Amino acid sequence: MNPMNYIYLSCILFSLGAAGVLLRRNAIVVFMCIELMLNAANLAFVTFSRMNGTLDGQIVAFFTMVVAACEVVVGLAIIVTIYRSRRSASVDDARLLRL
Amino acid sequence: MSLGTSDTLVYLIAIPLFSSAFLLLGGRALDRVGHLIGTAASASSFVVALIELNKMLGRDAESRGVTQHLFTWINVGSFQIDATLLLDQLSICFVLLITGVGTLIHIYSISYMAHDIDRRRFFAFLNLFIAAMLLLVLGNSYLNLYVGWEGVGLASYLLIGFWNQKPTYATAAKKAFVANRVGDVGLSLAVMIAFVQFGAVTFDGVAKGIEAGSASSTALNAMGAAILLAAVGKSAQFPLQAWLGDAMAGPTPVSALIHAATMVTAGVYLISRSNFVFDNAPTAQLLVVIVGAVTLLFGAVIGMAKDDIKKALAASTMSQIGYMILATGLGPAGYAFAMMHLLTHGFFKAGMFLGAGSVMHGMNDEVDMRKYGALRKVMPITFATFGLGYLAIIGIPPFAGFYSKDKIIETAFNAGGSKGIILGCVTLLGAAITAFYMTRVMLMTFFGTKRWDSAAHPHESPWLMTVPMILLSIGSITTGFIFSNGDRLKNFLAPVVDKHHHEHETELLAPIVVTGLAMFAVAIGISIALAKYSRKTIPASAPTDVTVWTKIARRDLLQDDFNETVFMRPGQSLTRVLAFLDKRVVDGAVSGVGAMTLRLAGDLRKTQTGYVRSYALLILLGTVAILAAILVVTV
Amino acid sequence: MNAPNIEYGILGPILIVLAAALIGVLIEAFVSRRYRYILQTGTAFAAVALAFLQLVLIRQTSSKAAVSSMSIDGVTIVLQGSVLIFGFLGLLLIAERGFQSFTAQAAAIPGSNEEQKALVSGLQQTEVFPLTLFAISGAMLFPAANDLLTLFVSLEVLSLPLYLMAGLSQRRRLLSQEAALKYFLLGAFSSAFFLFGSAFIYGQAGSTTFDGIRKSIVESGGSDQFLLVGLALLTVGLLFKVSAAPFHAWTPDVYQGSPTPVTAFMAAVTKVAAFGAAIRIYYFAVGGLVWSWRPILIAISIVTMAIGTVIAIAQKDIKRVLAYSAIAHSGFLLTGIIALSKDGLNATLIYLFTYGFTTIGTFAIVTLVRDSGGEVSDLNRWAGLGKRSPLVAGTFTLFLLGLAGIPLTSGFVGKFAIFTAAYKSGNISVVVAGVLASAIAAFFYIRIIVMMYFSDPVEDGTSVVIPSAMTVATIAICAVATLVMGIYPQPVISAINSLAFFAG
Amino acid sequence: MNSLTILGLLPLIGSAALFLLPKGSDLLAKQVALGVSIVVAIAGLGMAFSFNRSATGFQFVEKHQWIPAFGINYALGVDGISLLLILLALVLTPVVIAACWHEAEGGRWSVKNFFGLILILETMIVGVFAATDIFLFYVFFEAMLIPVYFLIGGYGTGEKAAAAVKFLLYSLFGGLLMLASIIGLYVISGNQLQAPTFDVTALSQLSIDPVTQRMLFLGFFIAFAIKAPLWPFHTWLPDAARAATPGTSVLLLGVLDKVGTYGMIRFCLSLFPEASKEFGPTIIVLSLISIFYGAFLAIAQGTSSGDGNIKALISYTSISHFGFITLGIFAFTEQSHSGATLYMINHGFSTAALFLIAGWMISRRKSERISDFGGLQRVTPIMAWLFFIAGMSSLALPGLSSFVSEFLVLVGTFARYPIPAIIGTIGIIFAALYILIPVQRALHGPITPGNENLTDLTLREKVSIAPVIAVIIFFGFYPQPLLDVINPAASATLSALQITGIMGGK
Repeated sequence: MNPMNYIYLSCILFSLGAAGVLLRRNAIVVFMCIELMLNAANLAFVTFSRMNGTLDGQIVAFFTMVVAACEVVVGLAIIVTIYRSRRSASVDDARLLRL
Repeated sequence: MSLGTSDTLVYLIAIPLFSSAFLLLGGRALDRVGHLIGTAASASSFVVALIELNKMLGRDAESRGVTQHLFTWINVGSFQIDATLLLDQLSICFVLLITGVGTLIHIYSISYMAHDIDRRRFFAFLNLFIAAMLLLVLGNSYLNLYVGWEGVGLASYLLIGFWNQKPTYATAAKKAFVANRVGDVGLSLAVMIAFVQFGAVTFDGVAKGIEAGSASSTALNAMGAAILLAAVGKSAQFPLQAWLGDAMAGPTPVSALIHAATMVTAGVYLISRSNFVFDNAPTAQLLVVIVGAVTLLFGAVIGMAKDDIKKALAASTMSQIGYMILATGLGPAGYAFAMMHLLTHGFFKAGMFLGAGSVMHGMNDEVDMRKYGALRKVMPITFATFGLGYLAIIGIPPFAGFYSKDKIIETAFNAGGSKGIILGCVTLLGAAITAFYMTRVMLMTFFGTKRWDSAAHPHESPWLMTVPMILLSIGSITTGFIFSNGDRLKNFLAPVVDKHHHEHETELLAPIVVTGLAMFAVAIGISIALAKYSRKTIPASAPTDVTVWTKIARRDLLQDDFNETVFMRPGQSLTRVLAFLDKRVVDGAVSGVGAMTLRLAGDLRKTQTGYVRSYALLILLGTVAILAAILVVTV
Repeated sequence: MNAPNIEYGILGPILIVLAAALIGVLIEAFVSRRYRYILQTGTAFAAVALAFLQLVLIRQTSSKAAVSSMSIDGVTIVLQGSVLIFGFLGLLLIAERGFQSFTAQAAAIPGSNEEQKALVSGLQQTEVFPLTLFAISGAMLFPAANDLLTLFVSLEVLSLPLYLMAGLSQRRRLLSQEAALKYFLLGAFSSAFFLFGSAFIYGQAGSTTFDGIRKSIVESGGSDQFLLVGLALLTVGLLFKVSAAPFHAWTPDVYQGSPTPVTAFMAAVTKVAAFGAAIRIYYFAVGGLVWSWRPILIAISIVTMAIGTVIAIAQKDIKRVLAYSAIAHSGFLLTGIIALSKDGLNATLIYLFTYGFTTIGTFAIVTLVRDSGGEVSDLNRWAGLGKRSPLVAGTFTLFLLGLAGIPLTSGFVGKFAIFTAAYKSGNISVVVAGVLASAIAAFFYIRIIVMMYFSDPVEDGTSVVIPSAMTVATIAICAVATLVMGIYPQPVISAINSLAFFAG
Repeated sequence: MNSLTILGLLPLIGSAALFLLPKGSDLLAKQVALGVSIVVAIAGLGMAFSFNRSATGFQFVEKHQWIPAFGINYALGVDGISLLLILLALVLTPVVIAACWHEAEGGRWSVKNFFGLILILETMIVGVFAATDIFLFYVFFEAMLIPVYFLIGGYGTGEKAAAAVKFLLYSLFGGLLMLASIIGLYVISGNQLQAPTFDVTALSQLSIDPVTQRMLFLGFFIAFAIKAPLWPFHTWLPDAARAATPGTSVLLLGVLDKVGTYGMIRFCLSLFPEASKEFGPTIIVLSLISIFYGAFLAIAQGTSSGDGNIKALISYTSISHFGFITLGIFAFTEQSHSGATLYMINHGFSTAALFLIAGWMISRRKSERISDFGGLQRVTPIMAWLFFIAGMSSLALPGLSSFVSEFLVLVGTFARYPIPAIIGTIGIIFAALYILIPVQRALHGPITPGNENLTDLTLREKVSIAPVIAVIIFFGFYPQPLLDVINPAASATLSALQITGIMGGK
């Protein structure tokens, strides 16, 4: 199978993630979409690693997972706090800061 | 003509100048002696002038001119102007007239202005005028002359507006200044042309340059026209004549000195002084003649319709200067006669103005001749001196005006061809009208019935006023004969204004015929006036059932209406439009850019919706744009 | 197989800060509340000072480190030095206790009893210090990264603490939390682009190190689509961090919502770090692709200047004005990258160095103008400040003039240097745009000055609080720096000029 | 340290001393300011006497490295033109301080700050005219704006804040355009010389291609045209003049705005000779428009029935005068150049006199509207006559200083461009109008109610205006000392332009 297909897949995943970010209101879902985008990148890295015959890409993928985990920690903390004060996880409700 | 040097010329100017400054800076402390200091200064200047005349007459006819270098005034590259004075035959005539008549008028003013709280200032201004006028005639270059030229304009402005608490007087002063400024433009341009064409602006330098042929005839005609413009402004010639009548707002001695005897004749001086230009600029010369001829009639016509004695005299001045200008336009033959008429006119017109002042003095400053009448009995000296001036101005032999005017008429006829005939007729017509309106003035003022206001108690003026009048009237009797006898003045002036000894043109009419015609014209004028004003009683207010022509003449031949319609109204509109445009368009553009930026800012601000998803969309769009761009760049 | 060699000496500055951050976490966890503050601040200041000291010692270094994943060279030294200095100044503001900027308990619900209790007891959580130290270490690592992976990790190390710090404001908690949420979501979103772009670059270059990328561009001529797509996406991530348009939208909201000391810290430190990283990428890694990215950066630079300056005019909140000003400054700074020359490199570093002081000083003063409800950031209420507190207003004026780039302030030196570099490289269009933008920018800076001096004070309880020595010191240092580097910038310029080289 | 530096530092030290004075010591502050400015003026005049009038090039030169990394030097030096402009500033500063003794008292800030700002401004002015390094010039050019901004906004009247902002923004905008051009020059100098430089003499040796030259020229020119101000960049001036105190206006119009015309001579002409020649005719047209435009708008203020503002009127006359100056500069003849330079000096003095006296009139009458005056010649004769003399100088009456310069400009222009010169000459008619109309309305006529009890000038006021009037009269009769200083510099500028052909005269 042509490794390029994985790249196409990763592009599709990335686009799906991006679309999700734009379309979903729930902060958690938005955040999950971002995770999806990161994983699309991971897929690309791994694929390119395979294509290039170097291991760097795979290492990056591991690091990304770790970083994504950190992001989850921080992100959930923020989302939970804001949910506790507002009783809403909709990103559209948070628009006191504007103009 | 070789020029000597003299180191005393500067005193002519310096004495009145410092006196003026002293009087102005001295303040109220000098109020009690100011008039004496001023008169003394003028008299001292006159004495210096007499000494200079004496010295000059002692020199050979060809080297009578003297110069005095004072200091370098302006020196930039090839533009070098020295403050140098030049006294030659032409200027000495003026110097004597200015200081002589000037001193008499100073004396007259001591009494005339005795009750004015600002008499000291009045004398300071008179002295300033004397100094400026002397600088005008003594400067050796056009630019030095220009300083004096504007200086007399300033003095004239200050003196016309001497009683400027009265708004119309202040306006009159302003009008005079502005009209003069129009003329000044001409003089400025003349200087520029001279500098560019000849690299020099001294009279001598320009004359030599012309002789060397370094200027095209176009340039010379342009320079001549520019000089004429200057003369027209200063000498109240058509079309810049409108200010002179209003200038009568000034105290009467001012009218006598500045607006009759001296300043207004500066144009004649300028043209005569620039004879080398006009002799080589036929077109400009023709313009001079036309201006002179038109003004001559213009002034005369206005003179016929005026009931204000000073304005009638002013109109007459305008007309008489028209004669002089016309004469200067006739080339070398005319300069001397123009000068002669200028000098005689200086005497008789100054005398008449002082006479008018004397009448006003006795009549509570009433100027309307319709309120006069039969004054000859109560003011005999004034009547006598005014009468002598009258005889002189209408050209009755052997009074001064006869000699000078007759010569001009004669020269006009001799100008050649149809031009000669037209000019001759114009001058004759002018003489007739002059006779008419001056007779009218005489009749309305001194003869007929009393039409005085009940408050008026006319009386003869004190001796300080009558003596100058008497002296001037002596001048109006004698000067004509003295100057013309044996062509004395003409020969005296010849080295300056007629260097090349042009041959006279053939005479169209014999001199005696011209004289006869002139006498006839005068006689007609007098008789019409007698017929019209001596028998009937004169109404105390001007009749209103007059022809439209009379109405026009009364309105100064619509000169003010013309200026108002053609210059002032459009000017005012333009000013308003510009003020509006400045606010709305020029500044509006600036604030418009500001307002536009503000509006743009307001609009762009709305992109900051506060929705995090719209920000994300912005990021995505930006990404797409960058991707597209980078791929486009690649392809 | 040998273990890879780690150059602890030249990595020292980063390691010190990182270690201190970890210690800070431990302190927060184990030390009694009463001593936390003093220990935390002590650790933080000591760490930053020590790191700076170490940095001075290794200033001549120019080599790759940690298996080529980092590059400790002159450029890094300058940038890390800047980060440390601005970090230190930021810490001074954060440590200010004369007035409360930070919530006592971030986890507490706004207005809850818990929060009230924490507030009353005066016992404040001090997790902000280790967070700051983490951010500083990330900011030091970011411009030193010589590898896409390191770059990504350091980006996150820098960003994650900032997301949290943005939400720590004591007053107006909702705003602060919203700022944190927005910053976080958008930051994560853009880092996804960044990572995805990295993947494509790696895919083409076959290596994640900058040296490898550089080499591959030289060899391939750089016309490969993957590389370009990767570069485009990477650019998005970077431009987000420097808040260039159209990726700027988070900036005003986050700047406004965050506690002002954090805003000050982030405005200076993030800008230095992000531009530092950008310099290394555009100058070193993908310098060979200049034909592809320069036109794009020119366009973005011009748009950024325009957006920043124009929208700032319509702002009514001082912190938002300053946020847009920061955006405009990013536009100016991009011209230094566009120049792609030694001059451009020098100019960018000088600009960053001078800008940091001025911007920290500006925000420091914003923290001082308060009423009973906390900071007053409504511009209209700054009216008449010149009358009430001439010294504060005067200093603020100095900072604003510095931001506007008026001669004899450091801002002018930076602006001059950077425009000169851009002009020299032939990119006159950005210079002209920059000049015009500066003119527009002058308008809103001057408007604030007018407000302070020429409007009459409104009596609404707005006043300037007397700060502790820490804030005073910050403001003083920034003011002196703004002025001195404006009048006599030569030492700084020559130091930067002589240091600013990449390790080959 | 060299004399120019000392000259520039003295007022700065003075202002520092003022700021250190305790609150409330207003009188002391005034005395210190006056004392300092007089000392500086004397020092400056003393320096002028050791100026070598026959030499060309800069004198009192000093040069220190400032920012060697950018090739920037602290380089000062004066030629005839800059020397006279500095002297103008040095003489006018004590005059303004003495004349505007009470001016600051209604201001937003303390009196000492007002005089402190004026002294700072004096330092900036010395710097801007003495700088021979373009970067240094630019620094002063921009830094100068700040004290003026505070002087207008802090001590002015009416819409002062708006006027101050407009002034500052407009000037900054021009300055930034100039900055772009300066950067361009610097880069080109780096390409053509061994090292990039800002030295004005070295930069004038560059050969710049025509297109670039045009762009760079415009950058400089617009900045200077705004400063001067030339139509259509003038609209900030009337607002500023209306809002500023008379003393500030004197310094603003009398001295600061000369930086614009000075810059045209020093930078536009010598750095971009080709572009200057190319744009010359266009600028001459703009100058002519300025002459008439300024005159007409001044007349509009004068004739306006209600709200004619005397300060605005004077500022519009200045626009007209600046038209003459730029006309002279871009006519490229020796006469026009010397005339334009002399005009800068003379305009400084005559406008100073007009503004100061108008200021006294306003402070007494508590109104700026021309229609509120009237009959002042009766009530306050000395003030009225001094205003008249200043007005006469403004309309370039021969015998007063402005005449010489105006005439030189016109005669010089005529040598190269006869038609514009003729048009310009017609401008003198309108000059008469815009002076005589306010003279008539304010000084003549019956005493307007409310004016009966105005007091005439005090001794302090008389003494402070005396030097200005003396200068106006003296240099009207004897301008040659000034011309001797100007001529070498003017012809040096022209020879740098390599203008051939008419130099006036054949």
